[in-house]
Amino acid sequence: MAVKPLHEGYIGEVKDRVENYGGNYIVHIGWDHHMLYAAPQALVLSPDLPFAEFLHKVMPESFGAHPDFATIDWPSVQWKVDGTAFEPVPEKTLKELGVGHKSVIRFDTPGAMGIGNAGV
Amino acid sequence: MSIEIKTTALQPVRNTFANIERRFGDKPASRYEEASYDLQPSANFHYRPLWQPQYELNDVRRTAIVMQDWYDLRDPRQYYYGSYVQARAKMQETAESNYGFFEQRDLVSHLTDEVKAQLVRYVLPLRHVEHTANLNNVNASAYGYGTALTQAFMFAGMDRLGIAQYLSRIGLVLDGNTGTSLAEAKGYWMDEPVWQGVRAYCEETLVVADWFEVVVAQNVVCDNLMCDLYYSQFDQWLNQNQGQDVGLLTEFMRVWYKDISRWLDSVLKTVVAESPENKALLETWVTHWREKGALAWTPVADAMLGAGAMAQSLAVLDARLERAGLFK
Amino acid sequence: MTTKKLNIKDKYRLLTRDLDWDFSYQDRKEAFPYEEFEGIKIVDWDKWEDPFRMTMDSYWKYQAEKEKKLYAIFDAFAQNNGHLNISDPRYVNVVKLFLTAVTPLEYQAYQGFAHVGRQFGGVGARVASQMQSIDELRHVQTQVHAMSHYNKFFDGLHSPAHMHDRVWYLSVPKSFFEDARAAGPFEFLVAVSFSFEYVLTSLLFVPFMSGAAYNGDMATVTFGFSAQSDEARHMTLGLEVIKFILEQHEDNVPIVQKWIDKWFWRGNRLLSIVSTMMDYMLPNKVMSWQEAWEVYFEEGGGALFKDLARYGIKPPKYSEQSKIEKQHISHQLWWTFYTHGFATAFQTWIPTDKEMDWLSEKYPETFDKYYRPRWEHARQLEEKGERFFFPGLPMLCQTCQIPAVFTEQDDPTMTTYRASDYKGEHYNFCSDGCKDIFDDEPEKFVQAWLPVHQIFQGNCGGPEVSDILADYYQFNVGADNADMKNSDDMKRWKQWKGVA
Amino acid sequence: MSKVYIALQDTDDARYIIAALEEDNPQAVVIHQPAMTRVECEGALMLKRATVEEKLGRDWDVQELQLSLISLAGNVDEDEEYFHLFWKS
Repeated sequence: MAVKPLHEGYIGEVKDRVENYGGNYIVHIGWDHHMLYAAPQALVLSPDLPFAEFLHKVMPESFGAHPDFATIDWPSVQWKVDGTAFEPVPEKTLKELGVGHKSVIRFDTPGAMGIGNAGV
Repeated sequence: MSIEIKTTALQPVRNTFANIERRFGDKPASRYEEASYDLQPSANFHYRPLWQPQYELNDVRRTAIVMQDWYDLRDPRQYYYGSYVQARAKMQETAESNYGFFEQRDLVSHLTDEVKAQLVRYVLPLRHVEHTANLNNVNASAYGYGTALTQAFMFAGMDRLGIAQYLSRIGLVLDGNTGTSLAEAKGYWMDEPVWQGVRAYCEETLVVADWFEVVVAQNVVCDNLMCDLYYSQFDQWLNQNQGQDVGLLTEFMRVWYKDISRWLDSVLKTVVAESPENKALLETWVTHWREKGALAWTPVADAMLGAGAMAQSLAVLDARLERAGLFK
Repeated sequence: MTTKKLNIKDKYRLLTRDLDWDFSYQDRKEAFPYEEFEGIKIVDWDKWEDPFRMTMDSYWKYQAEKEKKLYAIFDAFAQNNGHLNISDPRYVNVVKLFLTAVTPLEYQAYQGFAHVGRQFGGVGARVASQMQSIDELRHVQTQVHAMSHYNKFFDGLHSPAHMHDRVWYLSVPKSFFEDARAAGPFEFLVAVSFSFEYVLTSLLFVPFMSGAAYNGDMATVTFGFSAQSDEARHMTLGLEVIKFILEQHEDNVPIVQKWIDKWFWRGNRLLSIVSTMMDYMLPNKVMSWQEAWEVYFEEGGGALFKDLARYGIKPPKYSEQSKIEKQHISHQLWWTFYTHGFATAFQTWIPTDKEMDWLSEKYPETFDKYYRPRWEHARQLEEKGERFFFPGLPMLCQTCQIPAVFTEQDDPTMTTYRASDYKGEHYNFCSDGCKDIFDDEPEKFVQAWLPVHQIFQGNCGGPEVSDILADYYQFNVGADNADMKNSDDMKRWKQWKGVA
Repeated sequence: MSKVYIALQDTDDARYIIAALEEDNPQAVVIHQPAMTRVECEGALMLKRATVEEKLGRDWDVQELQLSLISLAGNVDEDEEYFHLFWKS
């Protein structure tokens, strides 16, 4: 379906197209079953950021406050980008792993079911 | 105990809203000020209208008139909704008692056939002019800029609907609630050559794109000519032709015209004083519509009041324009 | 001459409906250019039924009487420091949210109805719209005046219009109404008059006003009930609009159904803010959000859609989903506000034990299982002096613009992720409903001014969050956005009440 | 058949309107809530000018209802003699 304007040629201005971010991407990160974080977090990251750096720098800043974070068994974590599973490779960049502008990276941590095992 | 609280501890933290404080200083504000300034959304619009994608939902570019701050157009009557409806309620109370008196005393039976015929032929068709004025004022309210101005246009638009309804009631008084006089008057409006200029003028104002130009065509030119012809000159004619009781039925309009003029004059004056560009543009529009207005109303004026009436109304309009600072 | 007795319908027709005429000198389509593009077919405007046949003289008379009463109460409220009679200073935060989120919508309604009141080709529909327009202006102004007194004594109320255009969570109501105003005139009426005013507005006003009454806020009760008397006219207009459009042409039915589906969902999302007011922000509670939803939507709306079934109209798509969500959204939203409390122009707090027990009782299926653990954790952290805040900025839904806080129907611990790709860009949504709306009109919704994305572009000042709050949002940082317990509002309240 | 309802402010005039509603609609249920009263009925509610005038002891215009009204549900048919609220199915 398409919008039905008065006249042909109604083109919406995309207010957050990738060009507006000086080479960076908006990237969203969500932790499955950990609702202490009310919503996935939005960050501005370089698409060339290696996954290792993402894991060791970005993730602790974003999720380190959660008591489960320290106990995560990283090798067993399941990762998805925009709904598709991927295998993280430390030296590959986010872009190479399939992350695009406004993508959602999700991670599921089997065994860690949140505060009080309530998915918090 | 509670008295002590009220006198010592209950100092307000601030006197008014931050925008009002910025405009008028840190002091208690009037209800008009708090209800009228900076309320209109002015930034970060999400979607362009499907019906007008060249503009934002609220956009100063819908008119060629430019104001540094549209909120300079303060209403000297200080009408916000509450004060507006109370002012009109007072006027309608008088009108109600006037119409009631007219009907109970059967004053219509004192009118000569000539007066009645004049009313049907020349006064009742005005309800269609008023209806146009309703649309044109609502237009300025919808597409104009800044609450101070747009609310006043909304009030004016509703005034015109009210006046259209009062004029219709004059018809019902004349025809004993059958509606025949209204149908007859609509016939004149549609087909009588004398009215076709005014009707064409009304239709034209409804297709003009620039809302401020519409205001010039309607409120400045058409209204001033019409109100002088009817509520001044025709009123006199009625007095001289045993029709003075009709004045009871048009008192609302006369009081209204005075009220609305106070506001409109101030709007014009402020817009003219803003810049030479505004002044020049207004002069172009006024010249254009004055010429059309004169052509449109002359047949009505001649037939209703005789030669010379139109010239008098044009002179009244010109004096008003000059007072606003135009053409000088 | 004998005078015929006129009934109200004939009188209204003669006074009002016959004012318009067939044009001879201009093309009527140029005077009313927006009537056809949405595909709605109007065969005969004369079939329009005026819901209330009110002429302007009666309008001025009755409205002036209402205003006189209302302002007498405002004056008395201010003179007697009526704010001291509220139940608890936390209550004022409801007023803050109302003034910044709802009052500006009344303003947009004024503008939107002025627009359609100019554009409809039928005089009956125009006049009804114009009357609603001026009523909406009334509501803006009476609300500003009612809250003017609170602004003098509490923080967070000083810049409602400025904040509405900029603050992150206020883009939710703002974009809702701009969506309606940017649409064609018939969609606007279906969106606002029908879906919002008729189906959902009772959920905003009636429980909220009763809430104000329960919490000693006489100024709000008074403007609320006074506004509601106009609202009853507006609701009736909403129902007449729908019936009129549906009766005009059968081709209108699917278009209207699509709008009902869309605007039900938009409204449902918007009202999630109200759910937090009812369940968390009112210190004395009237009824739970779930109960209000059942009375006002499921029962009330059920009757309505039964009545509309004869036109082939079905209850809105996803109304079943709302029956599951009603047990969750207030908790999810207040958690969102609490964890973003540094960036809200109102104060936040953790519910008390008594309040949590009330929530357990009202939400036996969900509160203890999913939400109490969050609050208890947050309280432990507060006690340790480690108040928990959301660490950055949240992901927003492209359509409703609420942070993506909603969860899957079958798993309240799992965020709902939905997405679409359009012209090479990726868009995220909080729900199937919001994704459907985007997919149906992508050229419109790609334009969304998403606060988080705008902050990242540097369009809101900064880069420090505190600068954005102070300069771009014009918060009084440290006052407007404080935790309730440490706030200046609380300190003043204690001083007024003479308690330590 | 679904319920129609009308909600009125807790004012003196409204009390007479409610009394009239009760008289003309014996099946109506009157529910008192804080600051308002809700009158509901299966299918329809009829408010008659004549009955209100009788209760009030003065002339009463149906449009005066506007001064007390808070909310309603149902289709509206208003005349100078009555205010009728109903569902069609």
